[in-house]
Amino acid sequence: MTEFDDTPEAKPSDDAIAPLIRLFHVYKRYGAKTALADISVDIAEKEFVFISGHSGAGKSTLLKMTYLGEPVSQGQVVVDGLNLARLSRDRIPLLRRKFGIIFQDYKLIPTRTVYDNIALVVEAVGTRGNLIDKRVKSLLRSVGMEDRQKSYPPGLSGGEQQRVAVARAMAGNPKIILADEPTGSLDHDAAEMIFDLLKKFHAHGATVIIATHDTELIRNTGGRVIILKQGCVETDTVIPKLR
Amino acid sequence: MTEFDDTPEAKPSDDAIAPLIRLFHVYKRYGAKTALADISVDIAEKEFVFISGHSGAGKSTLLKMTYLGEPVSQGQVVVDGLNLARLSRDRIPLLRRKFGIIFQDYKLIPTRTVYDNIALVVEAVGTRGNLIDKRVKSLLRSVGMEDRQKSYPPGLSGGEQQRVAVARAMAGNPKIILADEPTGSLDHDAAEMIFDLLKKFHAHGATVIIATHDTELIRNTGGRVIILKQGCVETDTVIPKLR
Amino acid sequence: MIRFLIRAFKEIFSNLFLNAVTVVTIAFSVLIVSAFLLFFVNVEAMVSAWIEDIRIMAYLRQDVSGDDISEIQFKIEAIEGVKAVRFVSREEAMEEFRTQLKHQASLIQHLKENPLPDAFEIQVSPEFQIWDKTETIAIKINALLPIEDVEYGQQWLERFTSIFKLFELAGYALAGLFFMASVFFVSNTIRLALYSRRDEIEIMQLVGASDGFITGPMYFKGMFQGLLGGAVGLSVLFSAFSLISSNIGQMFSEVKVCFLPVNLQIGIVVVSMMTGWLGCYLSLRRFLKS
Amino acid sequence: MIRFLIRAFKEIFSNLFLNAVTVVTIAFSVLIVSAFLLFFVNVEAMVSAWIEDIRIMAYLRQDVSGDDISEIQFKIEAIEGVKAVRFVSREEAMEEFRTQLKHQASLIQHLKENPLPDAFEIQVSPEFQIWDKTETIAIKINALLPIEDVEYGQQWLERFTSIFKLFELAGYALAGLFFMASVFFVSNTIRLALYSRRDEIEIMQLVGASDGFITGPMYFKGMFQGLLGGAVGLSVLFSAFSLISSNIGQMFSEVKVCFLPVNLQIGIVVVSMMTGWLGCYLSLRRFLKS
Ligand SMILES: Nc1ncnc2c1ncn2[C@@H]1O[C@H](COP(=O)(O)OP(=O)(O)OP(=O)(O)O)[C@@H](O)[C@H]1O
Ligand SMILES: Nc1ncnc2c1ncn2[C@@H]1O[C@H](COP(=O)(O)OP(=O)(O)OP(=O)(O)O)[C@@H](O)[C@H]1O
Ligand SMILES: [Mg+2]
Ligand SMILES: [Mg+2]
Repeated sequence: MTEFDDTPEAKPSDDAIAPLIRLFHVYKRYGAKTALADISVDIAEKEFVFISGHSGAGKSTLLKMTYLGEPVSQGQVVVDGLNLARLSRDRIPLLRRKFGIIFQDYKLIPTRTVYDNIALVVEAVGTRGNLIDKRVKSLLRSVGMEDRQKSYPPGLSGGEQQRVAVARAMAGNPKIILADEPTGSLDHDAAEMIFDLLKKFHAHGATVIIATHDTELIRNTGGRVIILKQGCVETDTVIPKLR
Repeated sequence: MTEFDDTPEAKPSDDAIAPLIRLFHVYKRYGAKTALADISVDIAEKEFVFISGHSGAGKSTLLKMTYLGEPVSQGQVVVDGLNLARLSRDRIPLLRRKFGIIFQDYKLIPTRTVYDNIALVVEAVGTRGNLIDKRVKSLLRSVGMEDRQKSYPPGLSGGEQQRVAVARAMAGNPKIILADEPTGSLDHDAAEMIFDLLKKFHAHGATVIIATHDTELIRNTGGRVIILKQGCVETDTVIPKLR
Repeated sequence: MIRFLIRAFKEIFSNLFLNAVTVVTIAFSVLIVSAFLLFFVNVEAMVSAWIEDIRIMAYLRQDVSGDDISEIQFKIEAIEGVKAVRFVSREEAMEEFRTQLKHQASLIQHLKENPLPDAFEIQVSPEFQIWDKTETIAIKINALLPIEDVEYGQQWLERFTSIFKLFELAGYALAGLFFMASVFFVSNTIRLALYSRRDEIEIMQLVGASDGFITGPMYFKGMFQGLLGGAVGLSVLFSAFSLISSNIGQMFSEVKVCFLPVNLQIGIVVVSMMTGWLGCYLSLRRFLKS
Repeated sequence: MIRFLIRAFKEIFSNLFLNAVTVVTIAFSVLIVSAFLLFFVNVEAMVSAWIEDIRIMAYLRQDVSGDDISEIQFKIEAIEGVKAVRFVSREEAMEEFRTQLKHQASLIQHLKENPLPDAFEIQVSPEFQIWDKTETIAIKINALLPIEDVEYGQQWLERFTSIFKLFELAGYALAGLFFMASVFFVSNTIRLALYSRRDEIEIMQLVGASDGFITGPMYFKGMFQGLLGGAVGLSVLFSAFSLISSNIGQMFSEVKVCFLPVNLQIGIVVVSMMTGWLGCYLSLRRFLKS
């Protein structure tokens, strides 16, 4: 099975029409500043998508639209059958649990240990008490941070924090992984490791969306690439894998 | 004048022996964890140095040793004639003003505007009141952020924050620039722009030290490269410019 | 449930400095309110006990006979606000008078006939021991035919009760002020302590934690702090009170002070817990919305 | 200097919520302390004015002549704590007695000879109007030869002054407690408000700002908040006082209340400013060190 082609047999037949994430003429304005203008994008289940563009093009903002990190200014967003405009406040956690998010600035809780940062998510999704510990440790192992579980985030190097953020994003076994510059603080080897992890997750059935300006990474991997420019979609195309 | 060779004529003769920054058998331990072990490095005035290594190798920690971001556990650090072990508390600001630091996590003040973040440094180094405004604006222009001066850092994209951090590092006209992963959140064009800025600063007589895991960048630029591995200096060598 | 408690206790021990500060604030607030109540309640009780000595004297005409006397006594007892009525015969009055006079006793040494009238001594119920109400009673009594005159220390009583009324008024106002201020201090301190954690709350929301999951332990902590602070405040007050009151017992043998009633103590602790909850609620509402 | 003020005012307006909360806290604290002081000072003044009526009566032997009288008066006046001495002749005493008696006046109607003694009425200085001190004076007077007996309402005075002393004691204790608590609340609120800014302070240190550069505007703000809060607190108290005291004036014409003396008001504001400074100092010391 090729990983980056959205092969038909990967989708259940009744979901064939409805995409997992649909942005329909979405605008996002911050005061006078327009961060996103008329974005229409569909992302199907189990896709592996890159979002690229210059600094400030709107990559992070686009991701935010899907998990209600910010409200949409105009347009419609539907995620896994939920129309975000009509989502009541108390159902937002439900939406968020569909996602595993690697934030560009990590957003680890500085006053909690690495272990607790991850356990929090594992627990919030309703894992049974006796399984929590095992799950947290296996997650930390998968990003090579098992020996730092008692550290606090400010006591970690930039790359280590990023790896913890990756582990946390995977903690809830989410349907969708949003990765905002997931390898920006990592050296080549560590980046490869994280990237392999994302691909493994994808192979297990998750939808993966990666925002990055690392064109080399995109070229090396290939697949669908959405390039933003000043808040608009410049290109939305599938590029072949380089090697 | 080649920029990355430490040519003798660039140094005043009486400073020829004493380097600008000298780390002498420096150790840094965090509890049981040894972040730096027996580091001895001299950096001369007007050098342009890369520090590289894997995530968690100790790059940021090495930089911290020079500006007293953390106290040294063992060993000596001398910066521009100041022995940091004997520096009294009230003279620390003096030390810090020799540096312009681009922090890996930017460390912008979230509750102040971009303008104020930079004006703060411009003012702290004692710039005359009527010159502050001009200087801040020219700094923002040089990183392409002049139209965002009234924004607050949380309202900026990752790359925009990084550019503000670069502008702030240059605000005090420092002798030494420490840049910790200065282009990690930037696309290729923006990274080039920032890098050009650092080179310009170097050409004007500043010492520049860049911590990065971007091997491509180093290879493209050439110059002195110190590679750390698990807290030790693995290699300290000058590599030729690629193109 | 166990996980909830674990998180609640992590919550409590995670930032000991802020939590200690909060508990001390609550303790101080409780101390302020309850110390003032203690002060006020005791002063009030003392003065009330003192005022209770106030009597209305109703003097009978010389010509009133025994049967009429019990009838009048009956009528007086029926008046609203009268607590007790005692008949004082002219002989008793003379005896009392004799002991009252000291240096002037010589004046009545040689008296053959008792010129004093019979009288009733009337005790007024505590709630009528305000000057105007006492006066009303006195006027009513005076209206009874066989009563010649009524005496009730108008001047003194008027002055004293008006001061006392004012004292009570001011006391209630102060207690109200202290209570309001305390609620403000406590809820505000909790709010400020949580303020530094708004990022944490935001992050938890972003990773899909429900509001209850986030705030449950915080409410628990808030109420626990309220409980603890309330208990500490009252304990400190009680210790101080015990120390002082034993000294008072020696110095002022006549003065009897007592601690706050148990009901009030429980009430204070409950209010303190509710305030802890309120402080959480106020700040969490803000942070969760945004 | 101008830049400093600009920064100080940015400081004040940068986080209006936290700053408003701090000012309100200070205002409430000032209100608590000053309201209690107002209450206490007024009650004390009233009761003191009342106690001032207390007199010692010293009765002379029957055989003392005019010359001796002025000599004794002289001696009594020399006793520490005696404020004024008035000679009351037996004739005056009889007159007073007659008016005092009301229903018993018939008793002395037919008296031919005046059996009352001459006497001195002695006023005691306010600071000696505590029961044991009054007693000391009385004993000293009694020791003078021509004095037959001394009377000073022992029972009543003892009881009343002991209660009053207790009241004063408790009042001072409470005032002390309120003051301590207020200083704690204020400095703590400022501390918590600054707590959320420790990152900002750390960043400023990292970019080479000197401690004075960082803390100057904060101290300025702290003291400004203290000033503002103190002024607001006193103003609210004064408004409430004016409102109430005008009502009191109508209801209780005899009671005269007055506001806190200006010195005390100034003192309160100064202390409130110092507390603002203290709050800054306590937290900044922590943050700057680390
Ligand atoms: N909260 C906000 N308030 C105001 N403007 C905002 C806010 N968030 C983002 N923006 C602006 O919207 C634009 C897009 O931001 P976004 O974070 O999506 O960029 P990006 O593509 O992720 O860039 P980068 O690669 O630098 O992270 C930027 O110009 C940014 O300044
Ligand atoms: N405050 C701290 N407490 C404990 N350990 C720390 C602290 N700061 C750094 N470390 C540890 O020291 C090691 C070196 O950290 P450093 O930040 O120097 O790495 P780095 O080379 O900058 O890595 P990166 O490329 O990921 O930023 C790491 O393993 C890190 O976890
Ligand atoms: Mg971004
Ligand atoms: Mg680093």
